[in-house]
Amino acid sequence: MEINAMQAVQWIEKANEKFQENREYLTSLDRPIGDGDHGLNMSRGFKEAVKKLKAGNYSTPSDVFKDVAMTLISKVGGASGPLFGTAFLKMSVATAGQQVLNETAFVKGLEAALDGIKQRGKATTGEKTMVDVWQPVVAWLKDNGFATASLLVEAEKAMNTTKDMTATKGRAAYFKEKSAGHIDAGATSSYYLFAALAEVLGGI
Amino acid sequence: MEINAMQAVQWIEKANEKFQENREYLTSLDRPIGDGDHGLNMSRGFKEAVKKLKAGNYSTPSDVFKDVAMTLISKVGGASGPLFGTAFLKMSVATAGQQVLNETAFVKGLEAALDGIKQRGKATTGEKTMVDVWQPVVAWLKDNGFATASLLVEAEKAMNTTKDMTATKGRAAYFKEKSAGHIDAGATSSYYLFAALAEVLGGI
Amino acid sequence: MKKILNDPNETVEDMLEGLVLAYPEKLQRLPETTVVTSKNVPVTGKVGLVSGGGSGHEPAHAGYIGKGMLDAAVVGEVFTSPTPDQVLEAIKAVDSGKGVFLVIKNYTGDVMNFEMAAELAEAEGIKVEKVIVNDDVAVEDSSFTTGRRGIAGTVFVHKIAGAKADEGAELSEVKRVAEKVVANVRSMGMALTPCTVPAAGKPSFQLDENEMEIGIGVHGEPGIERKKIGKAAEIASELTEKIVRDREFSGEVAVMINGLGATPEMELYILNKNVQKILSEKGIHIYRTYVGEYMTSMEMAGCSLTLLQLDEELKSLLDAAADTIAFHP
Amino acid sequence: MKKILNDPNETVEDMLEGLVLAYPEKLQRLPETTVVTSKNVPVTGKVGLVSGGGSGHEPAHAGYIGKGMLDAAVVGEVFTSPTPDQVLEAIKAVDSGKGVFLVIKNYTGDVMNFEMAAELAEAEGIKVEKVIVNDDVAVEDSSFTTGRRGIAGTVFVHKIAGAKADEGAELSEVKRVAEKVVANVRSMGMALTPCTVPAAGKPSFQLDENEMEIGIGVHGEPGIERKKIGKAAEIASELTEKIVRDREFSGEVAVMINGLGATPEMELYILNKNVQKILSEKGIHIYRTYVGEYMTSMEMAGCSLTLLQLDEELKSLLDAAADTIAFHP
Ligand SMILES: Nc1ncnc2c1ncn2[C@@H]1O[C@H](COP(=O)(O)OP(=O)(O)O)[C@@H](O)[C@H]1O
Ligand SMILES: Nc1ncnc2c1ncn2[C@@H]1O[C@H](COP(=O)(O)OP(=O)(O)O)[C@@H](O)[C@H]1O
Ligand SMILES: [Mg+2]
Ligand SMILES: [Mg+2]
Ligand SMILES: [Mg+2]
Ligand SMILES: [Mg+2]
Repeated sequence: MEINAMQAVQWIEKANEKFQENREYLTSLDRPIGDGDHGLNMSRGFKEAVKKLKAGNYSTPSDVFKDVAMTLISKVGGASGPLFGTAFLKMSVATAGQQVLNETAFVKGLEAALDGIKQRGKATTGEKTMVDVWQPVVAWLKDNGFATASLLVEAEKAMNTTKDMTATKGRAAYFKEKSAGHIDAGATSSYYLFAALAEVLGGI
Repeated sequence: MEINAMQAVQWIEKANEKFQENREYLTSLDRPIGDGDHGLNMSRGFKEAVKKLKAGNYSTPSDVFKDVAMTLISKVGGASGPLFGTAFLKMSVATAGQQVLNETAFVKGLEAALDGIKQRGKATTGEKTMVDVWQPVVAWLKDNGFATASLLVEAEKAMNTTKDMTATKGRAAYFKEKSAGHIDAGATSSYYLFAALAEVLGGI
Repeated sequence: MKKILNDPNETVEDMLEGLVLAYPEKLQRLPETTVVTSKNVPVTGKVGLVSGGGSGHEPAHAGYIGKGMLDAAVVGEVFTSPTPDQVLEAIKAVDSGKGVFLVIKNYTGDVMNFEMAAELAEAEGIKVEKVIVNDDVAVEDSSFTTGRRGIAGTVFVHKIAGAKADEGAELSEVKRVAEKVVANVRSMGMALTPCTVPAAGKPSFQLDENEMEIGIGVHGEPGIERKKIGKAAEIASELTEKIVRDREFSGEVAVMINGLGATPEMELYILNKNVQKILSEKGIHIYRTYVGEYMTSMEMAGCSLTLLQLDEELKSLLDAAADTIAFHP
Repeated sequence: MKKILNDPNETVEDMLEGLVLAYPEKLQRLPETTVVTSKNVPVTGKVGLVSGGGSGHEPAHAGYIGKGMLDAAVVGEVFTSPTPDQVLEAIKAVDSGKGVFLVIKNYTGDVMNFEMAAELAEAEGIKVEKVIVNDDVAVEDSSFTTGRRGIAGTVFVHKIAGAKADEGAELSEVKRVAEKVVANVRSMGMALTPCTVPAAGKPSFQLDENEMEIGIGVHGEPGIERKKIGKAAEIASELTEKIVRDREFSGEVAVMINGLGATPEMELYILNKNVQKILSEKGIHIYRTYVGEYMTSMEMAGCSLTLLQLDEELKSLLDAAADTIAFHP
């Protein structure tokens, strides 16, 4: 597996398709234990990111990630904006200068992204947030490489673990025990992000 | 037919019963072409009037009417308060000093009441108001005497004439042609007032 | 009915108690009445200003009590004119010998009850003058009918007559400027939902999910026309056109975008954007804009638009200092 | 969804245009941003005050811009924190060299976006301090969780920090009084109906005709507990008890009865009557009461109660002059 700028762009495009398609669904996840805007936030942000990428000309994945980061940071708002924005920013920094990312390099980028999310959100696993998808998925990728079918399975499994958790970070934390029984919205959008990655890599 | 203070009190008590029973109905008449409070206004006013009369000791109908007038004026508000209040006030003045009212005297009182309503409300017949009950009923009483069964019929007939009228006075006037098709609320409460009179006189 | 109430029949009593408890340094209630006055009535050398009407329109009218506006507000049952005895108490409380001016919204009930009170006050030797506000262009004016309703434009009458009285003007002068406002102010409203009189417990009318009513009053009365909800731009155009077709506006105007109760400020500002656009296309210059809840209809969703044609005198009276709970120049 | 809108996705843009058009002499929008500032920023010799958050809480926060309160408000999408670049624009616009103070409501999103902006501003050499408001006692506080939400008590932070800044105080002093308010303010809310984010088009939750939610936030989140609608007296007692159980109040307090959007003033005053009764039974003296819509949740019906424990310093800062659209001392 290797990933170049074009594939990085495709990844974001594919992710955007998913966020547009699942705008209502993501929003509905955010309603019972949040404020009902996660689908709106993600679809707004990725739509803008794709628009931005369309206008650009990229020679490294890092440049792609940087523009995605800046767009998400400046267009999403809420909790997910700075979190996904920081993720892509750290990914950009960690992969700077490389025209093509091999598995090791890309995993380094994803690890940096995960660290960024954890730092920005002051969250760790088990708090019913997107970290509960990012952490196991990145760990799994590091150990197993980019076997795309299994990546999808792992990401979905991780997403589902958030269902029974009691939230201690984000808006869902206000519902304490009552937050259990609902899948986390940000975990789900993180799942879509990895699903889009799997699809793009599967097409290689 | 003659009416003394006790019967005047009974009239108001009987009318109060009707306003309490038909509170919702009168209010519902006031909803499509008014502000939905006529039943509330009438039931509040007559309840207070009865309370006031219970505490008093009356030797003339005129004294009864005066206390009813003052209570309605100070407890009802809206359009119906000053109108019914003025009616009873004029009735009181026109019958002052007489312990017992014969037909002629009572009709004089009712005529004075009608004049009071018309003056206060600046309305005449055909404007879809309580005047459309008071005027024909008082005229009919003058011509035919207090034949109570027919009084009821006349009052009901008069009330029903308001249905097809287009209002030009009161809140219903704001609905212009659209006010047609609804019976007027104040005409209906005037009907109840005369119906109560018929019942009290019928018991003589 | 979803309301924060104790006994639905004690709504007005409870509200009055809560109101004067909130602003003890500004407001007082005359004992055993439904009259609220400013703390320092009567003001020597000043014409007293009294308004009022049914309750359910808060902050009208008690919110406009204070220096430069009203001296007293007489509070009736929900959507029901107060009674003459209460109005009389208000008149007596605010009269400093210079006379009392009544601002009455044009509803049969209000007019009759306030006029009866004026008669009683004059019998007691108090000079009383009045103005009847009828700004609502939804209803056609005609000498044979009740005439137009008074709605949010009334607040401009309070402000301008209040400012004039505050200058120490005579009763006739206060009346003159009040009548000038009435001649120059027009309003038009619309609703998205009905409201519920607490003691009745039921909404005043029904509206489908995609419907709105145009030409609504402030008592939960149905409107003049029912239609599909339009965009803010269409609503702005409909309200504005109806107003400017009734009376020509030019030069400088004051604009009030009044929320009827449930409509969020966000939507009022959106409507304001469209209204201002239309007015500026017509070459009408906006001197002042007031966006907020000034004359409500309990929890009705919807709004009204009011335009006031200004001249130099009205501008300076509009801008004169006032110290009230709900109107801030 | 019954709203006065143009494009539901352009709600915030339309609102901002309508807002600055309404008050051109008081407010301005920084070009191509969602930042609203007072007309005279930066004010020489004064710490700049910036707040903001998602929109849908109007009059918060732009309604608190003006002398003695905020210098700028950063406006996000409906119920969504604004982005760091926008906050940065606000910081840069209000900094006169004396530093900028951020008032942030405690939501993960707001905290992260404002903190990122603060980092960017510091990188540009601007001194930035902040306070995080967490007055909502519905949510338990704990060092392991996100902590409490910030709701209507934020308005007192704006007022008091704003008054201090207006005195020409240093950034550290502004921060000290802001933290003092946060330590002394507690709120609790309840809702009778949900609200609808325009772009989502659907209510945030469902409530039966006889149900209310206790412990509601201001973003249409469901509350902590659902129960049968109680009388105003019961609601007052429930909100007050929850607050005073969290923190002892004594001596003099300020009370805010804040409407969430659809609830008429009438009902807020009724609630106020009951709240004041409870407080006076507890021997707590009410120094000031504020009844109205200060921090809303669009067209949600319901209210929140806020208590602020006062001392001499807070009293004088609370009463200091302010010239804003929505807060009048
Ligand atoms: N502190 C945090 N750390 C990591 N992720 C978080 C944190 N807070 C919230 N999230 C994630 O953000 C998601 C909510 O995002 P979104 O709804 O867009 O923002 P907001 O909560 O501001 O409305 C949650 O579902 C959760 O996955
Ligand atoms: N000018 C008038 N003259 C005679 N009757 C009137 C007039 N205006 C209104 N009414 C009567 O009053 C009734 C309405 O009374 P009510 O609902 O109690 O008062 P309001 O209209 O103030 O709410 C109408 O149905 C009508 O019969
Ligand atoms: Mg959310
Ligand atoms: Mg009526
Ligand atoms: Mg009425
Ligand atoms: Mg949000």
